[in-house]
Amino acid sequence: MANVSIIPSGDFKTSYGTDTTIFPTVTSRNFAILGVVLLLACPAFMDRYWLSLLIQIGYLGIAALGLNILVGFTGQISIGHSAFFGFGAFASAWLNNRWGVPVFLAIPLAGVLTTGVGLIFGMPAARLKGLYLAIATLAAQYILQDFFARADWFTGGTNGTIAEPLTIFGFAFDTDERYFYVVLVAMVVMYILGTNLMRTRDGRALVAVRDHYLSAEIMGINLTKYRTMSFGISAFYAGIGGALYAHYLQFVSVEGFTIVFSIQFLGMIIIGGLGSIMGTLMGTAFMVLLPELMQAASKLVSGTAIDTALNLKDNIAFLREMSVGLVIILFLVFEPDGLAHRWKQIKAYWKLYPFSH
Amino acid sequence: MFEARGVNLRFGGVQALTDVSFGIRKGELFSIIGPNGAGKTSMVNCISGRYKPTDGKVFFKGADVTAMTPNHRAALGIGRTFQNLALFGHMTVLDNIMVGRHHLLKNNFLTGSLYWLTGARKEELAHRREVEEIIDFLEIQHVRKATAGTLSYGLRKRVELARAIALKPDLILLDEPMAGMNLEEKEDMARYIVDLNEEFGMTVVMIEHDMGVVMDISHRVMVLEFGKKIAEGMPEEVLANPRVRRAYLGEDDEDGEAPSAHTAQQKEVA
Amino acid sequence: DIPVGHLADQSGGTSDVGVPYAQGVSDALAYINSKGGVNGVKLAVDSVDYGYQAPRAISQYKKWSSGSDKIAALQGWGTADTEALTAFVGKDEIPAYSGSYSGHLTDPTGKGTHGSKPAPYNFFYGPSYSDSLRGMLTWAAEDWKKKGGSGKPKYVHMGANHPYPNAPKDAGEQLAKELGFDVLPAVQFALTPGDYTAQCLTLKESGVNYAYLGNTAGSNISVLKACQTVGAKVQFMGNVWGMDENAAKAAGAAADGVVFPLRTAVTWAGSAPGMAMMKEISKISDAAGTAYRPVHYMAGVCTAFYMKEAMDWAAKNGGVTGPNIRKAMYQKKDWVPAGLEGVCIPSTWTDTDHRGMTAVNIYRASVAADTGASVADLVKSGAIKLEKISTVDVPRKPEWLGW
Amino acid sequence: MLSVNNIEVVYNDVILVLRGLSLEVPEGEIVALLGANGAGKSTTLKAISGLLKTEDGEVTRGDITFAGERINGIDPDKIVRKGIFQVMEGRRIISDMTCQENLRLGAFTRRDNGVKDDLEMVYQYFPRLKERTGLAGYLSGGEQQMLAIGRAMMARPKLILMDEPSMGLSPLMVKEVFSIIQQINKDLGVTILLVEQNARMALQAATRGYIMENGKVVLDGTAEELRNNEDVKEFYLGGGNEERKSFKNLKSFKRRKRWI
Amino acid sequence: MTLLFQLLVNGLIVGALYGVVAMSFVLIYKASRIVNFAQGEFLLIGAWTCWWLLTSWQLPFWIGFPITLVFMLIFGVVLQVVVLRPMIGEPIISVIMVTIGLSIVFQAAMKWMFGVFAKPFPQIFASPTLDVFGLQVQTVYVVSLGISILIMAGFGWFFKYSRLGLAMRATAFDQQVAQSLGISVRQMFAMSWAISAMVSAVAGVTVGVVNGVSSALSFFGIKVFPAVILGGLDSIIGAVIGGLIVGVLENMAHYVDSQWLNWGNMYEIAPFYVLIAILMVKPYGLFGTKDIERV
Ligand SMILES: Nc1ncnc2c1ncn2[C@@H]1O[C@H](COP(=O)(O)OP(=O)(O)OP(=O)(O)O)[C@@H](O)[C@H]1O
Ligand SMILES: Nc1ncnc2c1ncn2[C@@H]1O[C@H](COP(=O)(O)OP(=O)(O)OP(=O)(O)O)[C@@H](O)[C@H]1O
Ligand SMILES: CC(C)C[C@H](N)C(=O)O
Ligand SMILES: [Mg+2]
Ligand SMILES: [Mg+2]
Repeated sequence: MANVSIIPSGDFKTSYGTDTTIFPTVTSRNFAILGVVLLLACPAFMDRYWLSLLIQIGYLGIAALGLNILVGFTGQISIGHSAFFGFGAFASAWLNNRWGVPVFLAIPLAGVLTTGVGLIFGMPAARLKGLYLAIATLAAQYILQDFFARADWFTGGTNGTIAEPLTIFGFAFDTDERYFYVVLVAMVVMYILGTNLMRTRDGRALVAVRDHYLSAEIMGINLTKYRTMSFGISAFYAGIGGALYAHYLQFVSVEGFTIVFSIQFLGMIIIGGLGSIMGTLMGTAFMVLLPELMQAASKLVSGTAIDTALNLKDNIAFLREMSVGLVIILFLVFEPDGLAHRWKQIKAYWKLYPFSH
Repeated sequence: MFEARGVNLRFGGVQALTDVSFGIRKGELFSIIGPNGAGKTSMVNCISGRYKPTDGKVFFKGADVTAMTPNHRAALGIGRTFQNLALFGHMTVLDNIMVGRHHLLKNNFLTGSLYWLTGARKEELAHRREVEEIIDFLEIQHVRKATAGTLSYGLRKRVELARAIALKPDLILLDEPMAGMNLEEKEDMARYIVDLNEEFGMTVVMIEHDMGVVMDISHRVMVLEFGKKIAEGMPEEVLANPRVRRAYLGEDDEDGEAPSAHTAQQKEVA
Repeated sequence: DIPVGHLADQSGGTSDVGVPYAQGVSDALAYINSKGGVNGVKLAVDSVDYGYQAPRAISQYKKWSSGSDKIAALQGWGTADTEALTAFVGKDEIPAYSGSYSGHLTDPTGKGTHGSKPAPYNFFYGPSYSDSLRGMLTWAAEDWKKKGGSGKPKYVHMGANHPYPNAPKDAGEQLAKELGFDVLPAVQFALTPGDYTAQCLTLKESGVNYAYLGNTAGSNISVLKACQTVGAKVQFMGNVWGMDENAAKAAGAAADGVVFPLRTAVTWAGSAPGMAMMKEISKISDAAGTAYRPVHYMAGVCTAFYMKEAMDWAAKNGGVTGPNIRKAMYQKKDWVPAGLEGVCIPSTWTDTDHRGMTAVNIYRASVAADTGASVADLVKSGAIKLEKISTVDVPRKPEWLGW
Repeated sequence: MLSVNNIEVVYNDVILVLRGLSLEVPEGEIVALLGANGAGKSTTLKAISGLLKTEDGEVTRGDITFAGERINGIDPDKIVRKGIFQVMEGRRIISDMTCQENLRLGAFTRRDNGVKDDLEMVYQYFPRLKERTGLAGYLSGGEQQMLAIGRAMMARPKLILMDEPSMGLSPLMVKEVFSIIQQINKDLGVTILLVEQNARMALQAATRGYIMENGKVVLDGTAEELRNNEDVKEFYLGGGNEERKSFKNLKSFKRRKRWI
Repeated sequence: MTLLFQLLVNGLIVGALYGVVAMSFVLIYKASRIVNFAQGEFLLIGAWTCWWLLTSWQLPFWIGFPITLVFMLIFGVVLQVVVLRPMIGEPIISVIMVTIGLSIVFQAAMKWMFGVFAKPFPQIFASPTLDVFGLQVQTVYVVSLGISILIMAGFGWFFKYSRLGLAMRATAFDQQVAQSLGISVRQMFAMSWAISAMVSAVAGVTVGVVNGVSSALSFFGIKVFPAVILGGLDSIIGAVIGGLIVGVLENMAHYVDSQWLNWGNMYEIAPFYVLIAILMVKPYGLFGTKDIERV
């Protein structure tokens, strides 16, 4: 009796070790491994368009995971994530261009630099809570954006800066087929690190701070430390994501890192599921693929009878935008807890099938 | 073990505590009773560090801890439960209790992320084992993996106790641990508390309104009224105090009955 | 078929100018197809609204640049996406025609003295932002003399701290100094409409005579209106994307007197041999033929036709491939696409210099007080007039390449 | 007045909590509902008041009728308008408002002019509440409980569902609260369904009682009958035939009654 | 010196407008704890509606404007009923995301219906500008200032004393409790959205009259965040004062910048620095209510 856990019915744990693995069941772990293997084969059969979408999901997914650690796990809303993402992008390019740091080192270093920035802008978290804190992060967004446009030495000012492709031992990862692997490796590593973090002491402390900070403090958790640290960790992820983005596009411009982008990040984690690591990835995929899907759909409509009947013509663009918004709304109306939640329910349903109650 | 010297606590116009001094001996089971709003919870908050006394000092293990933050006091060995449930609602019961181990664990965000490489795994598992012992002790195995927020009131109270025990505190503060429980459950809870005190050797401070429990298990009792200490001593002594009986139990002085907890409860309702 | 990618902003932040420009490109390409395409082969145009979001443009580009139906050329739009794609189009050898006229896109070799990187496959039709501003400054210097202004005229650069408004900032301020202007610190205002009274009050206070408006129309309108309200008497000089018939209508009398560069030799109301074909093209999306097309539409048509003629040449010289189209762009000097004579302005590209055009046609908007009617009516009634006031030939200095 | 027939309640589409529960609350009476932690008492009350909906719970079978009208599935605010008022477990006062504002909100559904007088009435029952002029969130636990009960009085409902009103109250207050409950019942003619852990007090105040276990009613009868039932005596009232056991000496063994 | 003074006056006038928008934020927040990211689009919808009534129907302003307000009221209710009602009881953050979705939809819908070009309002006031302490100010600013003071006073009273106001606050605090008190959460929400939409329209029309209507006008929605927070999220008066402060700050920052610093966009950024500074001292803004921290 002592070691029976009630979650994966039919899969009995015989030690605490097997009860604390990343994947709740052996099958789910095998599926995850299979997934990664399948992804490894992607460049062999996918065209660049699909690869580029996957790459985007990869680097955005890393940054989004950082945001989910901050928002979903620690309960501190940030509307300035894209600024940290941007900082990572510029930092990596700068480290490489200015100091000659090889790109494969510049990317993690950029993560570290961004962590520093995250900690600075996380300082208000020691005193502010909820939306007040959220708006302080909005301030971070604008202040950093302003800094990007101003700091010629760092960002190349409004002209932007080039970012060299990633090379290791003279082998350049400068095509999508090659860069795909870089992003895939980074993503797997970052997601594993994140999962580990959340199932150990500091990860639990973050969640405790979210759920009930007063009692967390009584349990010996230093609130200021963890609130600020959460910003640091989230910025680290954003920085890595941003750096990967920089060396993928090979050009970084101040224009991209706006509040709209920050809000998109929020969308990814909310749709994926706050406080869910795999959900983050699902949400990112959703937000990246949705406009593409709508684009494809509007392509189908354009020129058909519907098009002429409704006299849509150029207005198809607006219809498409509207449907992106509508899908987000409908999705949330029907699944307000995000994709991860739905996924869990589907799993629970099958586990108990046919006795769902 | 613990000492309060002339503690005053004021919130704007409300004087929650007025010049309260008392001491708790090591290994004692010390109860605080008093009417609603007397300042019992406030006193416990001063011990755990949630409130800083406006005036006066508190000492723990001989050191002045008046200015110390709650999280440091936790590390020093003060644990507590709350009157209004304060669990981490979205965490599993297990994780809730593991949070209690926070100050005993050494791994951090770096070593924790590198789980297998840094011994974090080993450490986590070792503590998991101890936590499981607490779970067995409080008999909450069946809800180990349930989300704390969905449990019934009584179970949540028990999980809270488990979390506080996980801190391995020397001094454990229990704010109305038996509120909302039926007799049977109170009996269980009383048993746990006595075990904590006698077998685990923890010093216990308990706030409780059920006089039966207070009388039976506590070593010493302190009575607060309107923020002032009005009595302190052995349970029987305190209960014999007419002021206590009037203010707290609602008995008339002329009522010549022998002082007993149950009579208070059994009295006909007006 | 010849695949062509077309990135447009129809729903995003710059859609006020993006819609007419994209319409021009689309109509032109459809018109080309209706006339048999390029050398008998039709263009397979894929028009995509990317909402002014660079990442979307990039993934779209990836789709176009891979697989068997790799595009032969790209019709692009904004600064961010064009810059982000510069390295890619260079590597993939896909000529990219864009709506971004940043000076550094004019340097195909990267040898420019102002740190531009090579952009061998980027083309645009029109004077660069920098050259436009140089032209207007040259005009302003003369204007100052003509008006008999005393002392040094004061010049200020205005715009958001963004790549697009900033692109010509240094170039403009440098020339302004050389021309004897007193250059005041730049004044910033966001790319969105808002209350810019504060900016206007300082303009008024510091007595600025000439101000460059680097933003797009929407926010420029706010500045013009605010400055009119507080009574700041400044000669505003707009960017190519900063002033047009719609903006003049929206700003009303506040837009009266603003000067700006026009990329075509005439406006929709003007007459030129090429206007006949222009009107034909317009009918593609406006069968009735009544629509009034703003300046950006015509610029879009010209851009598309330069690409088309380059494709024609490429088709006859080895096939319609990226490198051939690029080579084709260098074949002629001072050329105008056939049929658009008198509309598009003669341009020249060489493999070392992508400044297609350095002649800057400066127009002045004259706007009557009430602009309630439709743009077409307003232009017809003369309530809105775009009048040419000067043409400045900006010298093709080598040190200005890519700047 | 209220009857609950064989209801089943499911949380989150999966967790079955009530399994065919039935009970009757006759007009003008006080009915006590007793049971161990997690038996589903609060869930029963929420099913009646409609608040279940807000917690992802659902009545999947059976029905609930109030004054002859079927009320399951109706929104909680409409149920309040029909005259059923729940005093929720854990006080649930509105902490960022003052006591008075909380009380006034209790009377939200009322349109008559008696609100002012009732306010005074509540203050008479709980003079403490009048003294505390700050935000209700700063009240002590017991004070909050008084406020919650006062709020129910302000609504002047036909039926009050009380979820553990004595929780956290001092013995003196417990007595007071129970006498107030009886007064409300008598003077104002309000029917009361009372969930309590203090079985002794509850069965003294009530006319009927139900004991539930694991989502089902396992024993019911008049208060009198229950008071005299041996099992109830032993497990709810403490001390069956013999003298009450001291809490201290329960140490080593553990009793547990399962009724099924 | 006169420049400084004029900037000050201008700051107050623009700030009052920020205050109005901030107020409409606070309204929704106070009833539902939802931060409405579609607030800017409310402005836009209000402005376009009024514009359409005035140009296509040639209605005089004094008829078209009230119709706009009524329309917005209905619009708010319908929006709440159709979109937000099913979200009652769901996590707030999901609802906030829905408002982001709404802003995407409205943004596109407005462009579809009214086009992408800025359109001017017909002339409304006989003299478009007024002289306020030596500064030429758009008449419409002054009028909207008056309207907003009225609205503000009304809401101050409403939330403090009226039964519905209390109910709205209760709903915001805890929907479950509110329902247990017989408060219809749906009605409260519908009401707050309706009023908020209406108040936004006042601001929308004002900005529209000054600058012309275009989609970009919705940017106002985000621009007032600092004002809302500065005043304290749940304070009506705070919102207005926050708006005034931000308005003045922008102008003062611009003054300092133009006279000495020449950094360029202090105008936009300075309010954020000040915001952080103020929040560090007053973590709940100037007038916001503190969270109750009691265990
Ligand atoms: N943070 C605070 N701010 C303002 N007043 C407070 C605060 N905390 C407690 N009080 C007041 O102090 C007094 C004592 O409260 P306390 O919670 O200590 O009482 P208690 O003895 O625990 O009562 P109960 O048995 O009802 O829980 C109460 O009147 C309460 O209103
Ligand atoms: N929102 C919820 N989601 C899932 N399960 C729930 C939820 N609320 C209650 N439960 C479960 O339903 C069961 C009955 O809970 P309920 O709160 O009704 O018990 P109770 O009899 O009131 O207990 P107590 O005396 O401790 O208050 C418990 O097992 C609890 O875990
Ligand atoms: C504003 C636009 C019309 C184009 C401009 N080149 C840009 O940045 O994107
Ligand atoms: Mg207490
Ligand atoms: Mg209960």
